[in-house]
Amino acid sequence: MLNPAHIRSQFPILNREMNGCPLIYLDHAASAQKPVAVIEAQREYLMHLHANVHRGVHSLSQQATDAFEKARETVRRHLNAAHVEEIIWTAGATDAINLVSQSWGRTQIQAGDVILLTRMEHHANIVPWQLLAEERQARIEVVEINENGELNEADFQEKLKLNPKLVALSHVSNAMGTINDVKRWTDAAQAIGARVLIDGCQAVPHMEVDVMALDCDFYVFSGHKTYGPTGIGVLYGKKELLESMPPWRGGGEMIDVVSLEKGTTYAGLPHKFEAGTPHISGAIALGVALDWMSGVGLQSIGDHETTLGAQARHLLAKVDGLRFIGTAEKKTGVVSFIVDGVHPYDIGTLLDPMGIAVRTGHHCNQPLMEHYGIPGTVRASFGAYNTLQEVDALSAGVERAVRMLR
Amino acid sequence: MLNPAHIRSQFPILNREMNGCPLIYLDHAASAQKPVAVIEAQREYLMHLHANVHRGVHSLSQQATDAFEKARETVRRHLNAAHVEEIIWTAGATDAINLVSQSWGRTQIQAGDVILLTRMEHHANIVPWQLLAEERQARIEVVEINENGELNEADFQEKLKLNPKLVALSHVSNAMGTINDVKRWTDAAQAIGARVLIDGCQAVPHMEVDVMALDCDFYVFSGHKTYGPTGIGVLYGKKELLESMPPWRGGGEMIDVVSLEKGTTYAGLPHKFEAGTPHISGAIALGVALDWMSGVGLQSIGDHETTLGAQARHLLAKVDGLRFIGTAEKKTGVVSFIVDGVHPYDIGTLLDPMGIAVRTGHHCNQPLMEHYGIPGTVRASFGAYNTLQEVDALSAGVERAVRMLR
Amino acid sequence: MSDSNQLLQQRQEEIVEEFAFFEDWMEKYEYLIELGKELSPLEEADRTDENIIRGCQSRVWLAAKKSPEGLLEFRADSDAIITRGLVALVIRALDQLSPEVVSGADLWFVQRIGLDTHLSPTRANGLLAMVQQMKHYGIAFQAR
Amino acid sequence: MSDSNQLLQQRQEEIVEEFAFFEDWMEKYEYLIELGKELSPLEEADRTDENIIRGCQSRVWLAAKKSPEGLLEFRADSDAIITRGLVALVIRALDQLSPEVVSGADLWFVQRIGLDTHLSPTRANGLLAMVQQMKHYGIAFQAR
Ligand SMILES: Cc1ncc(COP(=O)(O)O)c(C=O)c1O
Ligand SMILES: Cc1ncc(COP(=O)(O)O)c(C=O)c1O
Repeated sequence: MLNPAHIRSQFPILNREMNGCPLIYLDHAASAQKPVAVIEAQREYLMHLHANVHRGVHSLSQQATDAFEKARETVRRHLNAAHVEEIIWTAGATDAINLVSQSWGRTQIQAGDVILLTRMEHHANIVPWQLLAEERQARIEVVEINENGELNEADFQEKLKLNPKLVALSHVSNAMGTINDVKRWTDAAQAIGARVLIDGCQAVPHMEVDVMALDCDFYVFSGHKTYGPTGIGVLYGKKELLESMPPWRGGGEMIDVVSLEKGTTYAGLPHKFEAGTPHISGAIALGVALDWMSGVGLQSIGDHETTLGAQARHLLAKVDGLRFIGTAEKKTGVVSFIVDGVHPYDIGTLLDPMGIAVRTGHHCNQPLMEHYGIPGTVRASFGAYNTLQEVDALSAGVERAVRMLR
Repeated sequence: MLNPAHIRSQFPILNREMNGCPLIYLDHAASAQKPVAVIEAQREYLMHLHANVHRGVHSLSQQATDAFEKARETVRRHLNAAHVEEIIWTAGATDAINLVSQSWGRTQIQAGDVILLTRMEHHANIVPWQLLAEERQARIEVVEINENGELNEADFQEKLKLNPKLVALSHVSNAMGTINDVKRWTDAAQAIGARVLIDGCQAVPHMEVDVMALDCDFYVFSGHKTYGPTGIGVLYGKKELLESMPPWRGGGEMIDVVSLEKGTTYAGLPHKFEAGTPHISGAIALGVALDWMSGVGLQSIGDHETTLGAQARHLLAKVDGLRFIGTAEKKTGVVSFIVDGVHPYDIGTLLDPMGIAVRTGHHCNQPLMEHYGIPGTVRASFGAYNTLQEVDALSAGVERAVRMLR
Repeated sequence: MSDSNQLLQQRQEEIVEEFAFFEDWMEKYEYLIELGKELSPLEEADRTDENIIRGCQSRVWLAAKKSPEGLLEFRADSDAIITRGLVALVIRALDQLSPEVVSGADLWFVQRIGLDTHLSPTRANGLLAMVQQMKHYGIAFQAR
Repeated sequence: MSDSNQLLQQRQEEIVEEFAFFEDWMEKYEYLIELGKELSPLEEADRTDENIIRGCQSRVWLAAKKSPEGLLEFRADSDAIITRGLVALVIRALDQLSPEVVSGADLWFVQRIGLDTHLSPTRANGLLAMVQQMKHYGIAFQAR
């Protein structure tokens, strides 16, 4: 069991007042706050260890490189990847998905091929495939959802019959918190010869992820959503697959020999996909963030958030006309809702002066909003640092806001 | 005039001992050290201001967005760009050049087109164009250099007759410090209808850059080389040009409307090119870094480094068999050299236990090394925080190393 | 000073005075909600794609025409009620003024009543775009 | 314990003892430079593309064959003298041992004499790759 007071003491931002009230930060799904350990690791690196990595003869560069590569190993361990070179640093999940769509996609996707997405994907897992599909004259197909915001099983099976080359789906929906049974869908998709990319942005912050057990082809996540810094993310890919893919970005670090006359040959994994000076401090601090999570306990974090979510749903259900969007059986703590006759934006605007930070709008999920025929939702999303008192404040705040708005 | 003691006091890493000696960091061209102001700005942001930017109703998100956009304005002012939306955040210079090569390049470069580079380009300004040229069946041509490491004027004029669609050249060579007359070459290239991309990685840290005066089409630089954090860089592009270019990475933030059925429309500048959660803390801290430089004075920084470079060349010239690579009339403080019969790697290895951090090798500039027929150079590069005493130590160290190695 | 400009300044002062009564944010928002409710909705006919100003979250519709006296008449609406309240305030300030004054209007009242963050370019409510659109109308109607 | 293994341990102990004399880094490097100079260069015929191990900065060439007694014989060279010194040390440890012992060799001496950073995967000198290549030869020659 997690000790919220102890955890909160590690998040300096939670001492802030917003508009005269204590800050109640319920926007974890958009971006997590950072524990002191992560902030200090980044600072410490810049204060005492910074140098450009790889190829340096001087000790500082060696030490920076060691710390940077150690962080890669931390990610490997955290995801239980088989090989450390399967961990590619990217600028974030969006960057990682674009890497796959442009390197793997542009060599593997042909005219007429099907790429299978789901109705609940984040724009980051839609637009890169649309750009690819347009270029290659491929086709996007979409697995629909049921009224609870779960993937429609029958539809999934049906769409697999279209023989997609790729299935790209989120591990956890960011707008609704639905936890998809990615292991089962990976198996089913691979059984018909499809590659599987899992968008783990909303999973890694909340649960244990084991890519070897999932056996997926690609797995991506962003550092800033998982207690880490901004500007860093991870692409996991199976070694043979990554090896078979052409480079995407060209530049330093990713080359073997560069010749203007004889052409250029590329470095091995993971460097082939890491052109240019990497986000060294970000990688190191992300390693610290993952270790911090493991220290608290992934299971405890997940359990705690589930408790908060359940309580929030319990309390909010009493608000007249309130409807939850996303009532899947298996879900994370995320609570998304709309209130009859009230615009989500108005609720968010009124919660703000009470110090309560929620996200409102489409959550980069317009196709899902379109499906529900709503302009957006109010979304409260929880991290390890949130408390039941904050959930109470949320529900009181929403009640008050709705009263004012009606 | 710059006060080195005052400046040094702002760089905590310079208090480090390396191998029992005070650290003498002469690897600025690979990556700059960071002043406290930059480190604390990043820390402060993560401690008290972090939230995901754009579209948030809550005040924290608004405040983070304001700080993030203010940093963009700082960059605009620093480069004297006409419009703030001409400033695109990227993961670094390499990322920025790839953005141009893949967005502008893939729509504008046709089979048989010529892309003109120079012999002194960093791999980051070579490999993206090679990848593009291969895909589009275009041709790379190269402006050669004279014995001083300056662009060969006659050859440049000659190569412009090939009617390149693009001229991509560095403002300052990272391996030799040559300052190219980019204004003149931009004019000449544009006169024949070519677009011009300037790689400013080694210019922005050392001098005033005015993109409006240069009138170039694209200008790129990296944050970490200009006293800023890692993982962030900038693409400047002329507004109409950027507007005409298709998006590169797809995802959140860069869209207007996403529909799985009706297709997707894109946001305006600068967001069209900034898919996904940006490196918020990096952008903010980069703004602080540029302001820090302006505070010290760009001219003073440049003058100081030129003095250091001149003194280093003066002292090192006495080492028997030492040959400078890059003796251009106009150059920054960078000093690159080889010593007859001695491998650069050995010199670097022996300087390290003396606490002296230099870079050895090809400096991501293999075509240049090939040109000179050398495996690499020893490169000492200076920042605002270096001193004449450090230059003395360098020259004594090199003498000692060479004596040991012969 | 033109009549229109005088009116614009006067109206802004009135609004500032009204808001001076409010002790906290919630009272301000209550008042905005009230204003939003009072604003007569735009007829369906005016809720066209042409008249829409898309913020990322709330949408605003804006219709403009010139009165026989040569003044600009604005009608506007939004799907979010607080945005509607803000829309009502802006209309109250700018309605029935000369195109010249509208096109160059400095809406200083917004900052004075502490609502400037709602008009910042990073807000997702379409309000800033609405004001800009009103000024564009000001320019366009001068030209005719 | 096999003769070869005994030899390997013995040689490593010798090296460690030698290095115990050195007071600082510069002395260590002086000795490595000396070793590097003493190592007889590889003949041109062996400086083939096949035998090259490309570090990013210094290059290493490595040739191996099996002696009539079934032991592995190594010859190696580098274009950087300190790398050559390190190469010489590794050869001194591993030359003329059985393929089995080479393939499984634990070169603990490197750390004991404080040179392990030179064998780290992030070093640009090709040394780690050379050791790996030697072990591969060990495996390959067992198989025959
Ligand atoms: C001239 C030049 N161009 C491009 C780059 C690439 O910059 P980055 O590695 O930060 O992307 C560098 C630095 O390594 C450089 O010196
Ligand atoms: C499910 C999901 N996928 C992808 C993303 C994109 O991540 P980022 O913006 O960090 O690249 C997000 C977060 O916004 C997300 O929640």
